[in-house]
Amino acid sequence: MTVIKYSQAIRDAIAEEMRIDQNVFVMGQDVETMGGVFGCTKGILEEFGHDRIRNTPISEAVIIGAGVGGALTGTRMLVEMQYVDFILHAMDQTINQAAKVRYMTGGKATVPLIIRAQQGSGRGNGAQHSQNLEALFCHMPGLKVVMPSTPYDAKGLLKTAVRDNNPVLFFEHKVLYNTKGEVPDTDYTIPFGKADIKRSGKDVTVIATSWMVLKALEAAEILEKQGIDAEIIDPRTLVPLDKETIINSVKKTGRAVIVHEAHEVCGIGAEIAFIIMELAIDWLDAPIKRVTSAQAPIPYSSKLEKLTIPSVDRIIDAVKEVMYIK
Amino acid sequence: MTVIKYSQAIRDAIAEEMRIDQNVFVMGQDVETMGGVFGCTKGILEEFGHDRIRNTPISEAVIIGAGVGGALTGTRMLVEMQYVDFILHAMDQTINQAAKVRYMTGGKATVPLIIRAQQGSGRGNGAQHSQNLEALFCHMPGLKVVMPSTPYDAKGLLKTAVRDNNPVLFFEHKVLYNTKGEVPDTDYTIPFGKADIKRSGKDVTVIATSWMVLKALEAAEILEKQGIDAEIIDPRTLVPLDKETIINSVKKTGRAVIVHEAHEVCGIGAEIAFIIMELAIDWLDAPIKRVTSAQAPIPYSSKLEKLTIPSVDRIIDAVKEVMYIK
Amino acid sequence: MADNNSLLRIYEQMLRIRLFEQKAQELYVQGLVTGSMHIYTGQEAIAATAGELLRETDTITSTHRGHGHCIAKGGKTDKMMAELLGRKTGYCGGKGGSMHMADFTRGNLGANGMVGGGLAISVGAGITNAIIKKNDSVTVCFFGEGATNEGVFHESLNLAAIWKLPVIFLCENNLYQVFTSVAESMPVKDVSIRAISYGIPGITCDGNDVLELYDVLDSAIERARNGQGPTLIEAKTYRWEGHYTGDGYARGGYRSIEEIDLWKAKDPIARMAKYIIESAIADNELLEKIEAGLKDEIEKAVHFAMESPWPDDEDLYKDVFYEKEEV
Amino acid sequence: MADNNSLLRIYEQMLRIRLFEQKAQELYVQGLVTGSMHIYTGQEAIAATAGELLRETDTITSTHRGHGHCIAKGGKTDKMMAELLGRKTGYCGGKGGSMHMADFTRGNLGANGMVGGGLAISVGAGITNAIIKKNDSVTVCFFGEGATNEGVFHESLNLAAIWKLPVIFLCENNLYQVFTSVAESMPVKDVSIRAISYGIPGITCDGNDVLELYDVLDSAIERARNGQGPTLIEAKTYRWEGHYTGDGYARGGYRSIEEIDLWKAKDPIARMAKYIIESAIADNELLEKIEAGLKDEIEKAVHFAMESPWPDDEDLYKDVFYEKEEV
Ligand SMILES: Cc1ncc(C[n+]2csc(CCOP(=O)(O)OP(=O)(O)O)c2C)c(N)n1
Ligand SMILES: Cc1ncc(C[n+]2csc(CCOP(=O)(O)OP(=O)(O)O)c2C)c(N)n1
Ligand SMILES: [Mg+2]
Ligand SMILES: [Mg+2]
Repeated sequence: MTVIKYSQAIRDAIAEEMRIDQNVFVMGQDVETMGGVFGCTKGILEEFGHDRIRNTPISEAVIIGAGVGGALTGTRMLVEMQYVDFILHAMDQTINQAAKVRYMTGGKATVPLIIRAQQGSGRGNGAQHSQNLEALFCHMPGLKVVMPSTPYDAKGLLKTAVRDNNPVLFFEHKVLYNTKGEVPDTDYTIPFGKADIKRSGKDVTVIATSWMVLKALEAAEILEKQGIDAEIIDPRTLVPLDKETIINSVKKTGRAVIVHEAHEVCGIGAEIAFIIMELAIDWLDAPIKRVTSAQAPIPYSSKLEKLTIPSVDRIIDAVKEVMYIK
Repeated sequence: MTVIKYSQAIRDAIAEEMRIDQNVFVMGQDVETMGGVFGCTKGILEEFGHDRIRNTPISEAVIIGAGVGGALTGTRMLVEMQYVDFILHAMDQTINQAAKVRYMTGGKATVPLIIRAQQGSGRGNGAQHSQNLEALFCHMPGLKVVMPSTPYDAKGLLKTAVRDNNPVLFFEHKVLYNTKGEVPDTDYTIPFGKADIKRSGKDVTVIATSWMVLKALEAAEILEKQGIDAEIIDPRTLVPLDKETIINSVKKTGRAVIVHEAHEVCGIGAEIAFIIMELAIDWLDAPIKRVTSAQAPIPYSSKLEKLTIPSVDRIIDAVKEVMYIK
Repeated sequence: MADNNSLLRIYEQMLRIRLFEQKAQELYVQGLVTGSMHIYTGQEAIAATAGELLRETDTITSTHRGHGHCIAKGGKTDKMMAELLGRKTGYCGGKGGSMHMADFTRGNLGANGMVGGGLAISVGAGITNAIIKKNDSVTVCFFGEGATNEGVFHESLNLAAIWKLPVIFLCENNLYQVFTSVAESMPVKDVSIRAISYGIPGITCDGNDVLELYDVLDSAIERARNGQGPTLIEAKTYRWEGHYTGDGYARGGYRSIEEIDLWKAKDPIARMAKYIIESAIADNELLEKIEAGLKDEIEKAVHFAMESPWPDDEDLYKDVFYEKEEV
Repeated sequence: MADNNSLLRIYEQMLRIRLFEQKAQELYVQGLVTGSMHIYTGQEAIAATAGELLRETDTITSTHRGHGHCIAKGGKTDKMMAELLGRKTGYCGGKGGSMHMADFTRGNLGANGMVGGGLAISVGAGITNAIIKKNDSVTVCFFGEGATNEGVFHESLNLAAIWKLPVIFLCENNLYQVFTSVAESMPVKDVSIRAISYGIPGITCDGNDVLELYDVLDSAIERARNGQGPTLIEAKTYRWEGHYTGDGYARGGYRSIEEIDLWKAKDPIARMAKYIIESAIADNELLEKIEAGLKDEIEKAVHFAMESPWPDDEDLYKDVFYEKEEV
């Protein structure tokens, strides 16, 4: 085990998979030069050369569209959207093409396409550079959706993503790039569809994604001091979703809070709540709560941005509400 | 009152609003010629001329993007996406620009942009021409979302949309264009955020959208013969959503089924279920059910397409389930 | 220069496409085909000539008007018919239909319901061939002139040009996009001029003339195989039928009957037949034999399709994902 | 030809922009500005000259590197500073920040965080002016050369050309897009050549030379006002600073120090000052007075911003929708 940054975990996963499989090709805006804007491709050009990693023009549609074409013809296309917000230029390629081509061809097409994108608020980037768009992709069948919260998860899940034969959306959080954590020194992968219980507890189940996992863990520490024992579940992949781990936890605690940074309406919180209601309603001791960003674009002003992002305090409040503690 | 087709109701709304307001401008692919592919702009060119309605090239991004620019400068931009599936080419313009510009400018910008789009399955058009994408737009703040199920609603809501000062997504269903219904002969509008109880009943609340309203009504007729009295609620606009009418109905019936044609995961069904759970859990006598298309792209083969679209039978089954009737 | 065998094969493919399309229209009118179907009749020379020049290992990307492309790349008419009828034996198991006809065994990466949908995909195929596999395979990307107004046209040609990818961008300019004319949608006369933006060759040619098409395509394909990068070819042509089957405005509505007649007089198949006879490449008898054989094939294809089973109920849920994970 | 008063005003605006940017950088380094901020230094001639030629009723669309555009269109530096600091008194009430600076009172339809985000918007403004209001207002659409690789560039110029809309597409080619050079991202030397695809004039000019810019912009604006349609102008220039404030690779990383020095020698402001003095349009004293006045203005702007209140908590939920429905 070595302690490394989340951004380095991503970099290492890319390098290791590129060593294993000559068919992995990386492209995106500025990925080749200076290790990319977030340092996630540092050293890749030097080790693998210009035929394995390339800068592209600012052309999101062809980045993802050529990703589909490369994948269809046997290349493992590992493409980068600098900010997930830019993928909105390439939704035809992502949703009409990548997600559907296997189905539309009756299983004849195989699409090993990985789209890495940085997302989230927390750095004062304003409405067009702070979005969390995972719900859009969860809604559309044919795409896997991954949201790692730790360096360990980031590396293991990215390696799985590169070996998967399906289009995978791999969402990295801008605030997490500089967080550190232990990562094994030897090859490992983390299966999709396996949630991680980041903290076990018996009183309440908190399901959180990406950066929100860290906030939920912080909240749990404080709650512990107040005698409340929260279980924190990180689904890690939203498609496929590990319903079992969530349901088992809720059956144990009888209470659930879902925390995500994306907007509330039609978000993953509503979906998980529905699943809990369907499969564990008889175990529920209180209505499920969700803690999300406001149903408004992300404001620039740091004061307002802080208000919209789910805070430790808001998580604590929600937990207390479902426990009927004032 | 006159009985007219849904497509004609749309056409009449456009013509009437263009007569009232010289600043309404229509553009889209093939809208000028032959009344458009679905006949919704028949006669508009003849009456208003080439400076009020124009064919565009096949360029979805600039259709919606210029829609934003025209709206920002005082034109009421009424743009058409032939099939909603094509809007995936213009998600930057729709979500990053149209939806956010008012907020990002602190309320300085005003965006009277109406995007009409035909959506839905039922005609064997396959995966790229049969989608229902409303959940994507409901998730992103800043967009109003309208889904009329009858000629009356279509006309009244479209007239409201054209007078609204916000970006409005107006989704017409391909299967509904030829359906007929009564429409007033004089000017009328239908406010956004006001659900319509298409059938009142006391045993179970069925919330359905667009084409599914017709299916739900069919189901209700059959259920009535079996002694089950279903209330059918058509929200008509999903943003804003009339929670009150839904909650009042559920408090009365104690049971809810949500029917939509869009995919299940993170769909509007999950959202409405969450709202019911939040506001009326104590009135619920059974877990809420949803009836949706399969979490798979829409298949071409008519046999499979029929299987995926929520059917009258599946609605009946769901109603019976929430009523614990075998 | 095309040799005689090539010309005969091209002739046969053109005719196969024409007869297939006629039959497909019949089936549509009978209600056996659903959705939108876009007929290729009138444009056959383009697909057939490209198909003749491509190897089996080369790839194509196709369009909503894609039956001709599929046949030209070696697609089987029986599996195509079955697909149109939504049967399990179709190329896509009935899940794709007319607009998603694909044949990966022959390098047809698929038709596309989205105008311009194949453009970026062809660039990706170019990456695989030129950068990853480093072979000399090429990709022909078919699209209509309408697709050249999509942003992705611009992005695709730009990237292919910078990376000198082996892609032949083959624009079939049939003068209309649904009901809209080229004049309304494009401020330039020739699509090929747009090549200048990418520093690549741009050529306009007669899309109804096999001999001209053959030479233009041949050299573009050679260029691509030799690592010299993409070419934009514009083949001027005309669709005889409506935009989609059922389009009631194509004759005398948005297109004049004179215009249609003018173009019908330029029928690429009749023209090729005449050339074949006049150049003594074959006699009438042989051409009739070819036609008879094709008619028989198409009838059998329909029979095959009609007798084929529907997809199973469970197929609805299959193929959303590749299932065996390789972790 | 620009008259002396124009040149002096342009000079003053260039200097105002430069001083604003210097101060903005200081505030960023102090942690008072968040997110990404893109500094315009080195490119001032372009915005300032365009601003001089536009009427108050004309509009512009701007970019992520938009402070200069906002000032040039008459934007107030105090409201801009307040916006950078996220305060309620800023142009967008603190909700927009650097990348969304807009001033509807002066026709600035807004900066944009999306590369190419203003392109289609400018086309829409053109529709309003030429088709709906039928006035002679024009729109200047600013964008970087990187934006010309976006699909929406193509779609926007195409539509503006077909409809002869009064839009001046003004590309500031500063040779880089973040860390990527023009040579890597574009297969042609000059952006202006891309005008050919739309049948409109395309002109490359020195973006650091006010006199040349003035003439080129003047005639393009006249053309647009007269209903002759859009022009694509490419102004070659250079950004002195990193792509964003904090970019540690801009000097000696992806750009050589020699290259930077070469371009600094072409400083548009020093050049203009020299011309003004040599042509006796003004003396050194006047220029110094202008500079002193501007420094004072910027200090006051900072003071205004720092003293301004933060947005109210409720502002988070406001302005999502226009509230008064007009039904
Ligand atoms: C992205 C997208 N926009 C619009 C359409 C609707 N549509 C289908 S075919 C077509 C016309 C295409 O014209 P062209 O590219 O010239 O091909 P042709 O039909 O003439 O063969 C249009 C607008 C679509 N399928 N996809
Ligand atoms: C759609 C989109 N893609 C990518 C980015 C990330 N990005 C921000 S600025 C920039 C470079 C823009 O280059 P150019 O247009 O030349 O403008 P410059 O920064 O040189 O002024 C990029 C890639 C973005 N903001 N939006
Ligand atoms: Mg065409
Ligand atoms: Mg640049």
